[in-house]
Parts: sequence; structure tokens; C-alpha cells
Amino acid sequence: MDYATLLQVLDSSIRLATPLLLACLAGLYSERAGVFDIGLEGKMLIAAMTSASVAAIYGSVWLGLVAGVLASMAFALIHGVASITFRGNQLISGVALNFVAAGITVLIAQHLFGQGGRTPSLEGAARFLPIDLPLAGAFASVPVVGTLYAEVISGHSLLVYAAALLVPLTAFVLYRTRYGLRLRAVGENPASVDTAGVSVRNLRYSAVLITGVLCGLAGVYLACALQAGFGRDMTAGRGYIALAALIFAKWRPWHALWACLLFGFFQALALRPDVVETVTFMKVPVPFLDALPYMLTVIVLAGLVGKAIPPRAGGEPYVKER
Amino acid sequence: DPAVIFDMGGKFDKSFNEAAYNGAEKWKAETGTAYKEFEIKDNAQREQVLRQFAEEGVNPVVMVGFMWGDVLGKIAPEYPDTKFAIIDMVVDAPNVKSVVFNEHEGSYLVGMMAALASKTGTVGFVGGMDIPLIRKFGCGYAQGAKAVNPDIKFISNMTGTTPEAWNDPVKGAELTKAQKAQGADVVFAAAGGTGMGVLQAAKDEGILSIGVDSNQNYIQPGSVLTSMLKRVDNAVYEALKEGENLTPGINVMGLANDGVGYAMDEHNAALVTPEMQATVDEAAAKIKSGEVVVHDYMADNTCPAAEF
Amino acid sequence: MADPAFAIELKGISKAFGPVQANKDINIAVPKGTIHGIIGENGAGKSTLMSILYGFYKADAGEIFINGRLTAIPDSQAAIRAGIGMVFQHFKLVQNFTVLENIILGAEDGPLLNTSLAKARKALADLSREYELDVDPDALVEDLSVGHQQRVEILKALYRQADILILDEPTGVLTPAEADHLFRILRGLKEQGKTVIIITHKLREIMEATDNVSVMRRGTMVGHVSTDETSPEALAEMMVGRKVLLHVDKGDAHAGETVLKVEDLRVRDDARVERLKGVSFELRAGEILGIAGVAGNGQSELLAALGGIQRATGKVTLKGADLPLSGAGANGRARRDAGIGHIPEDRQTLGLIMDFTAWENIAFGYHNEPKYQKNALVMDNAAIRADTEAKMATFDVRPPIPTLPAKSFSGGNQQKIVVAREMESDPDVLLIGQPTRGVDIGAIEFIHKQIIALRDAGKAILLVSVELDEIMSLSDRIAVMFDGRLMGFRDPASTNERELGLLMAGITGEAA
Amino acid sequence: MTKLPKWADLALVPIISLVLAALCAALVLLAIGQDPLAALAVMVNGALGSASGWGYTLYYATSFIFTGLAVTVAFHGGLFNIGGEGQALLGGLGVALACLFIPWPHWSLALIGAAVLGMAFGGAWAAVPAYLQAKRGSHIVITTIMFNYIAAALMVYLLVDFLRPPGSMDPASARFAAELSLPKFHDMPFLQDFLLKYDPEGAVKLTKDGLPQYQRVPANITFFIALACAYLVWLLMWHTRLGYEIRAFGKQEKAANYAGISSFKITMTAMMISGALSGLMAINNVMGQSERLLQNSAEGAGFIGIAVALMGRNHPVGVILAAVLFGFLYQGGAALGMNTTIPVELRTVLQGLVILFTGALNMMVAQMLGWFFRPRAQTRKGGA
Ligand SMILES: Nc1ncnc2c1ncn2[C@@H]1O[C@H](COP(=O)(O)OP(=O)(O)OP(=O)(O)O)[C@@H](O)[C@H]1O
Ligand SMILES: Nc1ncnc2c1ncn2[C@@H]1O[C@H](COP(=O)(O)OP(=O)(O)OP(=O)(O)O)[C@@H](O)[C@H]1O
Ligand SMILES: [Mg+2]
Ligand SMILES: [Mg+2]
Repeated sequence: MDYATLLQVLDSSIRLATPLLLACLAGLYSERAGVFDIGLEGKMLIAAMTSASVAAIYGSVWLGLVAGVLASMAFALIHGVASITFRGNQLISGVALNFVAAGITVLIAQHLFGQGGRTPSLEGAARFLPIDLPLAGAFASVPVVGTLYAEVISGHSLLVYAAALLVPLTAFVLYRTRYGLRLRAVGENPASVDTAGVSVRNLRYSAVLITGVLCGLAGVYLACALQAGFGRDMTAGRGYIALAALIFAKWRPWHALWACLLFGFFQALALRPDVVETVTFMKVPVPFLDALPYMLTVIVLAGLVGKAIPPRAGGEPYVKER
Repeated sequence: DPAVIFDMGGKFDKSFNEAAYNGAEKWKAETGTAYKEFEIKDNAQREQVLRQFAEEGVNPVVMVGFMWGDVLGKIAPEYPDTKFAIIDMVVDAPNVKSVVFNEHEGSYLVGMMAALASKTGTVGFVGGMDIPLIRKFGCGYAQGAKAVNPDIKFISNMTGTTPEAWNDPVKGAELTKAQKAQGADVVFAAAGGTGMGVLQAAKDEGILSIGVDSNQNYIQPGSVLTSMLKRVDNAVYEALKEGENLTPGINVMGLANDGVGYAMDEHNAALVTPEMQATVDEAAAKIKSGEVVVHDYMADNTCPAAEF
Repeated sequence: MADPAFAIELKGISKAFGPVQANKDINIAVPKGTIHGIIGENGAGKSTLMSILYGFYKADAGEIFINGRLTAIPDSQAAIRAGIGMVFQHFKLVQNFTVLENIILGAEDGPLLNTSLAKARKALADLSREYELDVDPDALVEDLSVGHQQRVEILKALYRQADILILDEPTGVLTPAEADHLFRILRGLKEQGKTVIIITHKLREIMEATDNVSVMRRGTMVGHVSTDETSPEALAEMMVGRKVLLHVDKGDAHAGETVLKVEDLRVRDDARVERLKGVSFELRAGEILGIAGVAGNGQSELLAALGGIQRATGKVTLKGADLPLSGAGANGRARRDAGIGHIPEDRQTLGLIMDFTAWENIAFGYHNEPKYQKNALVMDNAAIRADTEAKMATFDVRPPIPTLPAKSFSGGNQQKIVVAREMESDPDVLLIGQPTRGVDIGAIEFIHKQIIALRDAGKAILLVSVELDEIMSLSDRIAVMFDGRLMGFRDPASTNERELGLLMAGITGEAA
Repeated sequence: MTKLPKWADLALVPIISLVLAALCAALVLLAIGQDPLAALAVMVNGALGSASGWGYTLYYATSFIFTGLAVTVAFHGGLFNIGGEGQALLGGLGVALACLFIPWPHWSLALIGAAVLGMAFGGAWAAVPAYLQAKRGSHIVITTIMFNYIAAALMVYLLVDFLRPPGSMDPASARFAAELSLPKFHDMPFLQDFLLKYDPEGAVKLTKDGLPQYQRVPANITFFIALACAYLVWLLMWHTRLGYEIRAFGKQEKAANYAGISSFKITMTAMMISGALSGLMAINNVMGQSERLLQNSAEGAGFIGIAVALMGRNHPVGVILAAVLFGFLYQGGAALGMNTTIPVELRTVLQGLVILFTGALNMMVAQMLGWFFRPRAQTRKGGA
């Protein structure tokens, strides 16, 4: 594989890692607060559909972004009501919302546009376009480093850079702020937060809503940046892979970045059977490549992570009185 | 009443199924008669919908897509009084009309067009599901390109091996970007809904794309060089027009009977010079006359111009 | 109405958990600057009452006066504002946080942690010095001993400038020496004008440390007395509602042959920390060997290893045959087959399946017994139900309804189900952990009698309990466990609480 | 919270959950400009209104009974098996291999052979996530989801590269031998009388040979096997030692060791039984209906099993009822697609809503009911 091809694959990896990263960070907030969320997938999907629809109708990607995030937050709120207020089973609530999202997105898109559950292609201001980072043009001629900067780092849409910035931001919030301290505590031992006079419910709702916002961004990115419009089931299991990445990262922000880049890289490879073939010197069946990110997930969960201990109170509703 | 049944991509795939839909709509507009329609969602429905339409007395039943072949082969003999038309597949039964296309001929023409437009000397092909039918497209395309420029580099990728490959725009876009990185500056998408991603990525990357089945020039105006037309619309229209008197047997639609072709309109007028058009039209005439024979991949599962 | 001389005055407090009326119309007044004791049997509602005062639970009815002012305490934040601090029976600490982080949680100074941490570090140093509460502010709580974790809880309250400190059974996890240290601290707090409320089961502590005592029974307040004017016997009578025999009637032991021989038994926990550091003893037929000790010194591991539910190393022989300590043969079922019964310390997570019915629980662990099978494939549920009815009658389980789920029984009756199951299985050796924890006094007498009867029937019994009284009155021999080791054997007739207390603190006779 | 009487908990809560789910779906329909009542009419008519509608409803229900039971068994063991879909796909492979490569003398023998292989393949596919959960602590929910994707890819690979007959473009195997075709309802005495075809005058339609004509439906003999499986699962869970151990383990994992229940053994067996039940589904759809192995043969039945199990309160009787309900939703949804402009995705929405209300918001429903069942005395002073 020559350097140019490598750059191309890396470029593609970053594009594909971004929705994973956003979803993974989304899951991080919720799970750190003790609310498991297997419904990242559904939230991304509803956000993708909503943002693409609004962007298509009003021609503004920013309106689409707001709408997509709000839609995702609405789903997050339902999950919150089910798992925080009504102490329902968090796994089941997540699975259910994934179903609802898978169906309702198609119903609405079909109703709005009559194109078989797709939105029209987004163009111009209805879409996030790649932006060139400063000096990308100037560096492009510098061998190795310059081309890396110009080809791989530069030229992505705004949301890619936003996702990247969210990593240090999340690390800061989690480890250096009052909110982060309480968030981590409520996921470990909600009673400690409660007896310290802080509302467990409010904390968890806030975390679940942040999850909604970030999943929303992931969905918006899929529909309005990576692609130009919504198509049915366009998330294609990314929500689950993001969860696996979260476990791989042991619920830590920086590790989440590396995990998502790794998964993104494997997804990019799955798109390039030709590259895999030249590197491995054999014809790898395409289904195998398609399954690669999922197999990697299993391998990571089974072996590589070591013991990944989730936040101790995770998955359990906080029950004071039985 | 007649009925039209679409395959999994749905009637708004902007490509194959949509062409069928357009043909049916044209017939409806002309005759003022309604037709029944159905979009398949799971495989158990195939038998169900055929039976139900046949029982209801729908005639003829027109279905698009090779995936219908197996079920139709089983059902057609059970309803000898109902006429069926199937597109893209041959089903041998006395009450079935099978319409197939010479996609390799149309692809040959757009292949020439691609080679003529290419500045890099590299053209790309993004197929949908990896089946002989799609290789037939690719092989015709490669032959056309080589006819213009024997040294041209031909890159081909298939999206997948399942029907999902018809509807994976993300992968379509990534494959296009990869092909561009390998030098391609014209990419032909023969991939149903996946083609949307190809056309989009080509536009984003500033290269040319070629649409398929329907006229897709309008989708990314100024970036779609042309579209390989496969007149599924005509086939459906004809079948509906024949109505209950549908003539059974195999109907091959090629260049000679306007079954395939390439699209010119205001959206790609600026991209295609009169000289290019003349060259392609000349080749078309030769194919029609039999002077040039384009190899059909499905005839022997080999391709003289490309490897898949 | 309320008297400002009282730091706390509760009027008409009621609280129900579903069908359980935990507090019924409770009144209590605590004068400022005193140490006030609350006693009562398990489940009397002490913790509930204090949790209401701390805003952890909301009362169904009643009023709270702090320093004479009617104060609404909807949540713990309000309680903290009112100057109340509480150390719960089960600590409310975040295990993987540092001490400092635990201290500031909920009492941060601003949105960023840096300043809060710096301020807390300084304040903590002052507090530690002032009250002799030494802890490393940067240690992770999970690495601290229970005693140190308790200090963190106290510091947490003091950092929040609590004037009123509530401690819920603070000495259950402490050695006598640590307990003495705690009471010194509490007296210091009192001298500074702070008010302390302490819940405990230990009448000795009440007599030594408190100014006044309130006694609760079954959700009601029985009465208040000044400590000077009462005695342990009087308090016990108030607690239970009748005269209590504080000792058990039993005849002499007729110890027979050695049934169980344990040599150099060692257990490591999941974190590879050695929790049992080479324990050896012999247990003979017809005797009760009591293991005393502060919770957390390896008693759990000893029972778990012998009961087959924890991997161990060493050598254990039962009537001459080796017992596997790890691998396939080390599980509860294999032990039962070999003749070892086990009443686990924690009936709710180990001994019973709380969602199962009583009859399903009677078969728990014995579900493979031939008498419970109809044929090779199908179990004989009717037979199990009949058996359950019989056992419920013998052990006076109330209500005697086999189809009721275990969780619907009270703690004492849950315990009777476990005891019935394990005793009636006629084991050669019975491992008993905390047989009367959470059990009311009537049931305690009954269970004690059963244990004695079993001994007299020639069974070998290993009894683990944190209640020294229980150990002293039931055992034929006593061993004290400290830090994963047995500190030598004592004869109950010739030892006393003081000696055992020292052993529990790891101090052997010679050194004391 | 007031404790509900048992009948209310078992019957009323699911029914109210269902009604709430339906109301939400109705809102969705209104929002997209459709008439919910008309839609309901089409669904009822399409799924129950005709003999063939029933035939399809019961065909789908058969699949859902299997997957619902599969989820139920695992759920009792405290394991949330979302991998029914993949296990059913693999089961399909087993069934197809049995039917394609073994020359069975009679369909009944083939059915036994196919069932065994289907169960073996489905069980084996569930065994891997079970092993990883038991030995490595990998979260079974995520691994089973991953195994669904991997199963789908594996099936594509095998179908395209090995099982696809030469010259075919379908990613599907060859047709099974005609003799292996399972008896359908229209082939069975008595049952077929419900499937007679009538001409407009109301007389029975006859074939050229003068025999009555029947509606052809995909519901087949497997339906009865599914019912038998429900009985066996009931027997297993509540009358055998293994079932006892599975339930005990599922309720209180920590206590299992105390009773000598091996967590490894239970995790493995519960998951493998679960996988085997999912795999067994393939005798319905692969052998009974399509009579060849198609790509994506399970078509979501594995996921619907989750809803069916939740709705059926993880009891075989409930599972059967819920499976019929979902069979109705499925066939009714197809009727919507055929007769209205409402997309079939409505049934996915309904499914999700049913799972949400029965599985996650059940406390809400129970709480609502609690107000009604509150003892009178308490209601009076409730205001205080
Ligand atoms: N969170 C809760 N939910 C339901 N019931 C509870 C809860 N907490 C306590 N109870 C019940 O209320 C009653 C009083 O319990 P409480 O903990 O106040 O007793 P206690 O006097 O502190 O006993 P102990 O000496 O065992 O600590 C008991 O019957 C108990 O089972
Ligand atoms: N060396 C230690 N390091 C860290 N924590 C300890 C240590 N010793 C005891 N603990 C704490 O004490 C708790 C109880 O320990 P253990 O299970 O051994 O108790 P036990 O004596 O058997 O009594 P009980 O079952 O009544 O708690 C542990 O969970 C742990 O938090
Ligand atoms: Mg208490
Ligand atoms: Mg312990």
C-alpha cells in the first residue's frame, strides 16, 4: 500500500470514526451517570432523519442541526422517563426506542417527501461542506507531514472538528468540574450523591439529555455531512459499535477517541477490498470485510479490554424505597 | 386491472424501480386507468402478493427485478389464466413475458463517453450487488472505454453481495473517493440507490459521474456526465399497454429497439461536446448494424476488457 | 411551641414502606449539647427515623423542629443547611474516589474543582488535627479499612459544619479499641456544643457514652430515659416488651470424634488480597465452636470456603475424607452431598431467592434430592410443597403459606426458612453465619434452642457471629478471628468480654 | 405503590400497555395524515378477515412462538438474548444443509433431521456469546447483537460462494426437493375445510378434476411443533431441575454457587436452548415456506421474539398469545402495504412501542392501575 492510499484510507477512517466518536461520547455521559443506553442507534437515526428533512425543507443545515438535536433529545427524554422516573429496564427501553426510531423515521420521511423513506439530496447551504484548515493548501506540497495535514486532517466538515474538540472538553468536564465529579459519583454510588444533598434524578436526566445532544450531532453528521440526506437505517449499527468502543475505552474520553479511530479505520478498510487484497496478498471475501468491525468488537470485548468494569451503579434504577 | 410490483429498493430509488414506476405512471396518464402496486418488504410476501393479485383477478401482473424469478416460476403455472411480466429475468412459462436488456450495449456507449471525458486516463465503475448482471454492465463499460483509449486504466468495485448493496450510499461515496484517489475522474455507478452516494461524492470531489437506469443527469447537474438508460419504463409501459393480451416469451431490449441508450439533456449539455456525441452515436450505429459486437458477460461469464 | 433548648424535636413522625409501617407517630426531643442514644431491635425503625431527619426519606406525616424552629426537610440538602450530618449504617461513599473527592461531593465551592479541592485539603488538615481523625486525603476510599471509611464519613459531616451529628450503628464494624476512640471523639464534639445522636445495639455503649436514651419497638417510640436513671436490664425490657433472659439454657457438651479437620486454610479475594491467612482447627461431633471477631476479618471467607462457594487452598478433611477446595467439587451442592449444611451470613443474597416462593426456597440447594423428584426428568413440586408445610409448622414460620414469595416474609421468618431447610437436612456439620442477624428476640430464643438441640443430637457446629453475647452463650469453645487468622481458642467459662475484645483488636493476652 | 391483584398484573397490565402502544401509533398515523381507524380496519381485515389472512397470521405467529420462547428461556436465566435473529439465520443454514444434502426418504424424517440440525446450528451460534459472557464477562447484549451482523455476513458468504446454484443471481440456495415440502394447512384434513375457495355465487370452487380448491397458505405443520415447544418450555422451566436452576440463577446469580449451581453451565445451557429454539424457527420459514435458503431468511423474527417474550410476560402461554398478536400485526401490516399508502414500517413502530410500554414502562402502567386498586380507606385520606 503506497502512502497516498494510506492517506486516503486514513481520511476515510476519520470520516467514519466521527459518528462513532460522537455516539461514544454520548454514551459516556449517560453510562457514567449510571444509565445504560443501548438506544444510541435510535437517537442517531431520528436525528439524521429530522435534520435532513428540516435541512431539505428550509435549505439550512443549521436549522436541520437544531431540529435533529431536539429530536434526539426527545428520544433521550423518553429513555430518561422510562429508566429514571419509572425505573424501567434500561436495556429494554433502549431496544424499544431503536425499533421505534427505525420505523418512524421511514414513516415521516415518506410522508414528507414521498420518496420511499428517503429525503431529497441536500445541496449547498443545506449541508455541512468540507472546510479547509488554515494553510492546508500551502502544506500540501510538503512531503509526508504536509500531505498528511492537507489530505487527512484538513478538509472535513465542521462536525468532525467539533467531535474532536469534544474529547478534551469531555475530559475536562468529567475530571475537573463539579458537574463531572457529581456525574461520576452518581454512576458509582447514587446514594452518596443523594445523601450529599444533590438530586440523583436531576443529575441523571441532565446526563441523559447530554447524551441526546451528542447522539443528535452524530445523526446530523451522518445525514448532513457524511451523506447528503437521510436513507432508511442509515446508521447501520453504528450505535452498537459506539457502545463497544465505549467499553473498550473503559468509559474514558481520550480512550474513546482512540477506540473510535480504530473502529473507523476498520470500517474504512471494509470499504476498500482492493487495499486489503494488496496488503494481505489474498482475496478476502467482501462479507468478511463487512463483518470485520463487528468481529473486532467481539474480540475487543472478549479479550483485549481486560476487565472493563462499568460504573458500579450502571443499569440499576436508583431505588430508595421498595 | 393490472398491477406493478416493485422490488426491495422501492419505487423511489431514482434508478431501476423508479424507471418502472415512471413507465406505469405514463400508462396511467395516457389511459386514465389505475393500476395496483406493491413494494416488497420481506420474502414471505413474494408468494403472497402474487397469489393475492392473481386471485383478485388482476391481469397482467408486472414485476421488476430478477429476485422475482424463482417465485414466479412456481406460481405462474398455478394461475394459467393470469398473465405475468417479469423484468430482468427469464421465466419459462406459457403465461409469462420475460423482458431482458442488453445492458452491455448501453454501458459500452457510456464507457466511450467516459474515456472521451477523462483527463487522467482512468475511469471507475461502482457496481451494486456483485452478480453477473452487474458485471455485464461493467464489462460493457470497460469495452467502450478501451475502444476509445486502449491504454485506459479501469477500476472496478462492487458494493456488496446482497440486495443491501443496492442501497448503501455511504459505501458508494467512499468507493468513489477511493477511485478518485486512484486517479479516476469519471465513475459509472450501476448500483441502484448506492449510486446516490457515488454521484454525490463525485460532485464533492469535483469529478464526473455517470448515472444508471433512469436519466439521473438532474441529480447533480453539471457533474453527471450522462446516464446509461435502461428503458425499464418502456418495458413496463408496453406490458401494461398489451394488457391481458400480453405476449408471452422472451423480449430482448437493446440498442436496436431503443431498450438501452444514454441520456442527453440540459443538465449535461455543457459536459458533452458535439464531437464526443458524434463519436458515441457513430458507435451506436455500428452496434445496431451488427458491425460492432459488444461482448455480453453473461454469455460466458468472462470479460475480455476487464477483470472482476 | 417548641423549646429552643432542644436541638431537635420530632413530632408525630410516621412513615410506611408499602405495607410496612416503619415509624408510627414518633415523638422525640434531643437537648442541645448532649449525646443521645437510640436503641431498639432490628427493624424497629431507628434508621428510618434518622433518615427522615436527614431528608433521605420523606415522612408521611409529622413535623421537625431544629433549634426550636419548624423546619421542612424535603431533601438532604435541606438537612445539611440545617446543620445536620449523618453517618449511615452502610456508608455512602464513592469507592473509587479519593477521600478528598468524597468530602467535597455536594459541597463544592464553585463549578471548577481545583479551588474546592485546595480549600477542602486545608480544612481537612485542620479537622483531622482537631479531632484526631487521621486519614490520607489522597487515598482511594476502596483501599481504606472500614474504620477509616467511617472517619471519612464523620469528616464529611464536619466539613459541612454539622452541629448535629447522627451516627447509625457506628461501632458494629469497629474493634473495641476503635470504638473507644470514636467515643472520645464524640465527647470532644459534645464539649464543643455539638449534639450527637447515636444508634446502637450495645447496651454497654449506651450506658457509657450517652446522656439520654430513647427506646423504639416495632415502629413506635416506647419511651425516653435519662441514662443515669436506668440499667441494661431495664432497657432490654423496654426494647422487647417483656423480661428477657439474657443467657441461654444449655447442658454440657458431649464432644465426640473429630468430624471436620481444617489445616492451613487460605483464601484470596478477587483482587488477590489474602483474606484468610492459614486457619487450622478441628471440629468435633456434639460441640459448638464459636468464631468471634469484628466483621471483615475473614469470617465470611472461612464460611464461604468451607461451604464450597469460595476457592481456597489448604487441607480440609471431613470424617477422614479430603474435601476439594477448588474446581468442580467445590460448590454448595457437593458440600451438601458430603454432609455439610450451611446457614449463610447473608440470607437475602445467598440463602434465599427472594422472588421464589417459600416452597421453591425450601428446595434451594436440595433440588436434586431424590425425594423431590417425580421421575428422572420431572420434579415433584407437590412433594416439595408438602415438605415445606411440614417444615413451616416445625419452625413456626409465619404465615405458614408455602406459595408466598420469600420477599413477603419478615426478616426473622426468612431466617427461619433457611434455618429449617439446613437443619432438617440432617447434616453432619453445620456452618452457621450470623444466625440471628435481623431477627427479633423471640425468634432468637427459638433459633438458639434449635442450635443447642442439634448439638445435643451429636452434630458438629461452627458458629460465626459478630454478637459477642451470642458467641459466649452458645459456644463450647471460642476462637477469635483477627486479620484472617485465629487468635487462639478460649473456654467460654474462663474468658470474658474484655479478653475477647482485646483479641478481636489483635492484641494477645500477653501483650495486654 | 399499591400491590396489584395477580390477575390485574398478568392480564390488565399487558392489555393496557398494548392499548397505550396502539394509541401512540394512532397519533403517529394522525401526524402523517392517515386515518388510524381505517388503518386498523385494513389490518383486521387483511389479517383475520379471510381464510388466507389467517393462514399468514398463523405462519408468522409460528416463527414468533419459537423466537419468543427463545428469548423467554434466556431471560429466565438473567440473559438478554438479542441474538435470536442471527441464531435463526444459522438455524436456517442447518435446515437447508439437511434438506439439500441428505436424500431423505420422506418429509417427516427430513423434518426431524432438519429440526435437529437447525437447533444444533442455532444453539452453537448462541454458545459463543454465552461462553464469552461466562468466561470473559463480555456483555451478552452487545455480543449477541454483533453476532447478528456476523451471522448475516456469514450467510451471504456461504450463499453467494457455495450454496447458490450456478447461473442464479439470487443470493439463495437451490430449491429443496419437492418431496420434502411440509404439509400446509390446506393439505391437512379438517383444517383445509376452513380454506375452501368459493366462487361469487357461494359455491365451492372445483378443480378440473372436480376436487375442491383450497386457499394456499404458508402456515404449516410447524405450527403444532411450536405449540409443543411451548409446552416443553413450560415443563422445562417450572418442572425440571434444569429449569429450576436457570430461574434461580436468573433471579439471583450470587446465590447460585451456594446451591451448587454452576454459573458457567447455566449460562451455556440457557443460551444454547435459547439459540436452539431460535434455530428451530427455520423449519417454519425455510423448510415450511420458502423451501430454499434465502439471504436474510429470518426477516426480523428474532427481534420480534423480544417483544413477544416481554408482552407474554416470559410465560409460554403468554408467548403464544403474543405471537399470534404479532402475527396479526405482521400480516395486517402487509395488508396496509398492499391496500393503503401507509408504509409497512408502521409495524416496526408498533413493535417498538409494544416493547417500550410492556417492557420498560410497565411500572408506569402498574402505578396508574395502582390508583384504581388502592384500598378504599387509603383513598379517603389520600389527600393528606
Ligand atoms: N428502603 C426501604 N424500603 C422498604 N422497607 C424498608 C426500607 N428501609 C427500611 N424498611 C423497613 O422498615 C422497617 C424499619 O427499618 P429500619 O432500617 O428503620 O430499622 P432499624 O431499626 O434501623 O433496624 P436495624 O437495627 O436492623 O438497623 C423494617 O421492617 C424494614 O424492613
Ligand atoms: N484488608 C482490607 N482491605 C480493604 N478492605 C477491607 C479489608 N479488610 C476488610 N475490608 C472491608 O470489609 C468488608 C467486609 O469484609 P469480609 O467480607 O471479610 O467481612 P466478614 O468478617 O466476613 O464479616 P461480614 O460478612 O459481616 O461483613 C470488605 O468488603 C471490605 O470492604
Ligand atoms: Mg438500622
Ligand atoms: Mg463479609
